[in-house]
Amino acid sequence: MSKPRVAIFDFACCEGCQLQIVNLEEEIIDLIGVVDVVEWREAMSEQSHEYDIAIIEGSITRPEDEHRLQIIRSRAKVLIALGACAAIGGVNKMKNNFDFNEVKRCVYGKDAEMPHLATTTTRAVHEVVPVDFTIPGCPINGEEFARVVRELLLGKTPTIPDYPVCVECKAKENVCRYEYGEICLGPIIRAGCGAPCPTAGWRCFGCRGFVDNPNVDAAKEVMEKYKLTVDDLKQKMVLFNSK
Amino acid sequence: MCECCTQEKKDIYLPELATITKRRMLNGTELYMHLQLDSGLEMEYTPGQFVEVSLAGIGEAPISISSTPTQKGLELVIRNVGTLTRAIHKLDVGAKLGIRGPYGSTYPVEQAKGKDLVFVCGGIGLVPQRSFIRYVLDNRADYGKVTVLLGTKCYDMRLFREEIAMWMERKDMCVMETIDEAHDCWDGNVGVVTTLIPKIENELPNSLVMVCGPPVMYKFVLMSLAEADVPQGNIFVNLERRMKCGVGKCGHCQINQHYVCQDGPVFRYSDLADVPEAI
Amino acid sequence: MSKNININVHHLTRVEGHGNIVVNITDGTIEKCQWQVPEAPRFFEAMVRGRRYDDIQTIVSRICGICSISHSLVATRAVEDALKLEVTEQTDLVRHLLHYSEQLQSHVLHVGYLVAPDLFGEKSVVPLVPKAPDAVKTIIKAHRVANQMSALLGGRITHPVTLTPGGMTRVPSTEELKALKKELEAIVPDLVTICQVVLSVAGGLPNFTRDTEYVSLWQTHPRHKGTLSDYTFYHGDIISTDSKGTVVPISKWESVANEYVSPQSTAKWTKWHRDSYAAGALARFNNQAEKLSPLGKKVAEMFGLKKGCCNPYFNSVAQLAECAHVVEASLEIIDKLLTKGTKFEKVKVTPRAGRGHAGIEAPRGILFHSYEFDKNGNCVWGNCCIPTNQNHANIQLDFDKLVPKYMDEGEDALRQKMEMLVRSYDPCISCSTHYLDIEFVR
Amino acid sequence: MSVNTVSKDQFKQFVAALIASEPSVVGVQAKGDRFVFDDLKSADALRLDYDVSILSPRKYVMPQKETLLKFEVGGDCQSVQDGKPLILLGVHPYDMAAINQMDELFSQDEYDTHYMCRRRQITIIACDVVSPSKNVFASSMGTATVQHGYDMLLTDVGESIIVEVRTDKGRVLMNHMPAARPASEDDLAKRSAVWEKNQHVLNKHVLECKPSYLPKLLEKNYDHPVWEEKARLCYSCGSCNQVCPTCYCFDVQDVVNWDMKTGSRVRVWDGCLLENFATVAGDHNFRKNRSSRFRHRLYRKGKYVPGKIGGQIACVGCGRCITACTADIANPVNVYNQLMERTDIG
Ligand SMILES: Cc1cc2nc3c(=O)[nH]c(=O)nc-3n(C[C@H](O)[C@H](O)[C@H](O)COP(=O)(O)OP(=O)(O)OC[C@H]3O[C@@H](n4cnc5c(N)ncnc54)[C@H](O)[C@@H]3O)c2cc1C
Ligand code: SF4
Ligand code: SF4
Ligand code: SF4
Repeated sequence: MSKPRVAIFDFACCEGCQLQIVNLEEEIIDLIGVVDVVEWREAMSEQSHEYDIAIIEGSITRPEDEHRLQIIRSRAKVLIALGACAAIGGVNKMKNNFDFNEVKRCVYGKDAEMPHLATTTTRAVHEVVPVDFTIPGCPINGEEFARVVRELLLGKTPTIPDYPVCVECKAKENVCRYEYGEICLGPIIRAGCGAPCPTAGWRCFGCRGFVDNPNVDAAKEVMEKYKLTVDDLKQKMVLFNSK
Repeated sequence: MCECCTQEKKDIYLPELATITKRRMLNGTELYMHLQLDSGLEMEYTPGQFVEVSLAGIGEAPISISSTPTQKGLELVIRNVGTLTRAIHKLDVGAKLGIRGPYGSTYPVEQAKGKDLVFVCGGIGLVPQRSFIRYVLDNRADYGKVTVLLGTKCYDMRLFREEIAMWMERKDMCVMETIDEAHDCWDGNVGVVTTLIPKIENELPNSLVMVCGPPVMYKFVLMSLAEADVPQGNIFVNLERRMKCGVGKCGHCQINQHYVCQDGPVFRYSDLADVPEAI
Repeated sequence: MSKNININVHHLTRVEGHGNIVVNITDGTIEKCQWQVPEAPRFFEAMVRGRRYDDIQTIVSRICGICSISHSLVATRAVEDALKLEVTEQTDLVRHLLHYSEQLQSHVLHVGYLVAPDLFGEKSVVPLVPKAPDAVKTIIKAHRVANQMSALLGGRITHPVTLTPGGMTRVPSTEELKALKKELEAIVPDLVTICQVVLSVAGGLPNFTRDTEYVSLWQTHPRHKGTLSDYTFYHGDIISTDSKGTVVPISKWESVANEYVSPQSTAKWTKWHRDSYAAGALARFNNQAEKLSPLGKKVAEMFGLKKGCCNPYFNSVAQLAECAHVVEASLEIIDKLLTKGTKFEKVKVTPRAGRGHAGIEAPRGILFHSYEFDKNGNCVWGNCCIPTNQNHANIQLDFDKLVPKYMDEGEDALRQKMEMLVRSYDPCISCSTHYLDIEFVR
Repeated sequence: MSVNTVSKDQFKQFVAALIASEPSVVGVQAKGDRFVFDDLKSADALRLDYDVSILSPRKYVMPQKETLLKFEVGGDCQSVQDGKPLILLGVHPYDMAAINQMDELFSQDEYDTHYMCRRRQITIIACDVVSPSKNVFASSMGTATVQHGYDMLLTDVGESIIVEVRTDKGRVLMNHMPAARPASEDDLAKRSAVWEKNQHVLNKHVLECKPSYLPKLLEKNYDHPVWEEKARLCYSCGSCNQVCPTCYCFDVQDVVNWDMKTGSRVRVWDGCLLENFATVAGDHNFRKNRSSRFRHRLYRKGKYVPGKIGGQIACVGCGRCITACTADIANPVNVYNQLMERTDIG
């Protein structure tokens, strides 16, 4: 079996997801033992136009990025959206809640009209080209990434959990944030991360996106039970799950 | 390591190896294969039972036995629907699979002796039924009339065509076939399998009726059978559920109080009629 | 000698984010020599508006995955400044540890994975695996320990989740701190090994200097005077090699990082006393070398790095010295925490209107955040100034001197030196929130 | 069986001796303001006065992730029994009752060597409840005290601890308790008083019927509106499954190592409340509605599992699901009582 050729590309993002690949530490040696990494700008100088698997990090925010993504898609047999930005648009999508001209003025003042600052609606990768697999999270969970890669190489269809974060949070024996009167998005957000945030005493802020069928109505009613407001809930949902 | 258990009891999750001795695609998605256990032994099973088939590293799934215990080896038919089944489809003759079993309940092979039998098969539902049909044909004198109703979604999906053609030739059984969607090469019945039921209306009340097919089929077939006054105790259904162990532990296949892997997959319909989640 | 050189490095590799190098030399005349940044703008300062004070660090952490801990810490502190929140000594110390873990992971990553291949004449760390397996494994091990430290203190490696305005949502137990101490003590010899490996190929660092202004934090917090944390990454005000001892308070950072538009280049630049300044490990070293830990000093000596060094390539050496330093400084803090034991401290925050500022040393240099909140604690304004932006102008000025000096060595050698120069600044361009026009030369 | 008395100090020495000499000791200890079972590092950390642990000791008899087999990809498999000798210290009676049920379930019909090997290597030191938790209702379920399953049972009677030794495994451990003296009449009377009391006080929610009536009650109420009413708020988060000492449904997964040649087949906890628990090929979900999944759990506790284990109700009244359910709908007593309201007891 010849090793599959893998290329990693980044768009608008913080590159934290690529970092999680580096953070596989010793396992990265195993990884390069089973795949041929032919392009990975952040870690190596080689570049290539021939690859079987393209891994896309980041969301699409400019017309030129859309074009570049389409070229990558046309070359890749399998395209993986890596991380929240690629999977659901990530924090970048919060921009879509504002008027773009106003956004630009806010950040760039009088220089806002410079042509390169052109920005369009932030989109997730699947909103631009077809995506074969999605590894969510901000950042991704390295273990999950490693598992998905191995499953792909074996010809399995990698699965990402479709149950809420609470499953993993409970498994870690955390006391639920709601018991402290705090909001947590865990009940409606897709698991797979291992619930690091509630485990560290912080709320789940939804970086992996909603489960397929979130019970948002329940979430609203439950807020009232805990004397929290639906507005509080929406505030938190907007961080990673803006439209 | 705990010796108390491992010495006297075998590991219920440990498959034994079997070799693929024949394989052939029955249509675009269904693969037939013949397996021989590497131990050289023959598996002792009864029509209706299933085995857990696994490909180490990919996964495990329950698969009905399609052969009869009157023949050598095991015959399985596997539909390409997901990870494991896709991987199995790629295997060639000589490749190994893991097998555990047989598990589950059986068709009423003894009870049915001397009785008239009707088999209602929808699509891949023919696969487990074939085990019993062939068993009956191999012990033809023990059973009464045999009627097989076959329904398939479309012409190209039909299974075991040569074998069915041979059945059709036989004088000692009646086979009727229909396909859901008309096709140029097909001059037989068109319509869902329930459309065949009125044609044998007279025989039905005195027959044992075996039903197997996709989840949606049961409701309609059972309604037609009720209209034809078939007692619920004479109907046997073969159900599919998600399964992770095959031995009554994992909880996935449970329908109300029944475990499909232990109490099923073959149920007498009268035992299920009051079980809301069954059909 | 070639008279025509045409370098067009589109999306420089082995740096965080996208940067281009463009050089046009025709008949020996430099027509163009530019450092450009075409990173997609992400508008963080706009996105924080309307968000509650306790969501700010979660959002701005995403400015950069590589320095997410610094961004989270500085944002949390700027929010605390605005809301007038004091934190306990335990919080202060635990946050220091968290911050040190980032310095260590980032520096090891930069020197080990991104710079070392240049020195070994390779295009990435991958070929080094068979070539120098022990060295690579040692680097990986140090990186892993640093990351485990981040995960313990920050809840996860990247984008920490234990920071909240006013305190920490989780503090490590004494058991966990003891285990961490053991790990850190164990990697000290590994760090020395890494230094020796780099030293063996350090001849590959170009001998290039340019008189430069270096800007960094200067410790002004009484708690850390006389400790190893006096070499500051976390607290303090602003100093530069040109400021002759004058310390500018953090709240006035905008008067230091005078952002301006340069007519001859593309990125938005910063300047203080001169046309450009540098931030980063070398800047910190040049301002406070005498405060380094014993092992940190030893590492600097190994490489002949001395205060006043103006060779930008030596930023990587300063990073190595800082690796040794932060391990020793972390051990000092762990001991301090262990003497009292740690306990969870509940925080209570009452929102109020106000504006706050904070500065911190990210691994790649000084970083500023400011926010303003309304009386309900919702953000109405934010401003961030990222170290890489502060270095863009300096990279350009280095180029201006470097290209004439090395253009006779030919295109490949020149390109290599320019790429290495940019890499030595350890830029994480994905950080960049402000930049201007881009132009591609084909 | 022998019953002994030790002072609290002597008991502490006993725990210290266990930690020093036994391969692995797990005990209840504080985690923030709650309690968990975890590796016990010092006798001081043990908290036998705990109310309830966040997860039940099920995580030791049936771990969240457990290797069943090792294999070569596409090839042969070997059994793995990865259980190790372990002392489980501080198991409450209701949790003991749950473990007794699991023992029965995993040994009946098809004998599960993986569960049973692990279980046989575990020595259980149970302890009677000192501080009832805020949601416990073991009194209602008849599990406030327990008569069997443990190797040793501790009862705190104030100034001293009564130690009942039940099995050979327990007897061996008595070597670490040289100071124990046979319990006096007076000690036994005090212990009976604790039992007497616990039969009544572990009852923060009161089931309004005998537990043995539940199967019948459920049989009559499959289409009761309560299922829909409650399940409307269900997140399908399975928290109720995760924390329950009697839930044991599992998933089986193949995990392949980086060499891509070897791997292991593992079983991991699953939960019937999770949306795709009953989904089969073709995306057909046999329990698609939240209400059908919600109902399934309460039927399983009150009817289906009892059918397998001689009528014992598979809810031991620990109250964990009540605390764990964010939507506050999982309380079995609430549901069963609501069914009672509209059903005449025949
Ligand atoms: C008693 C019994 C007999 C069966 N006999 C046959 C047969 O003879 N031929 C045949 O082709 N199929 C048969 N099946 C169905 C077969 O088991 C599933 O199609 C198979 O598990 C799919 O495995 P996969 O890994 O290829 O699919 P996956 O990639 O695992 O999944 C594809 C889909 O199947 C669902 N699924 C996962 N595991 C199971 C499971 N254990 N059972 C059912 N669905 C599942 C998933 O939710 C998903 O929707 C039988 C099932 C049962 C219960
Ligand atoms: S803390 Fe959040 S993730 Fe954890 S159980 Fe509660 S709601 Fe779910
Ligand atoms: S159903 Fe709830 S109360 Fe009953 S045993 Fe399970 S977790 Fe405890
Ligand atoms: S814990 Fe509550 S919300 Fe979650 S699945 Fe159980 S019943 Fe539903």
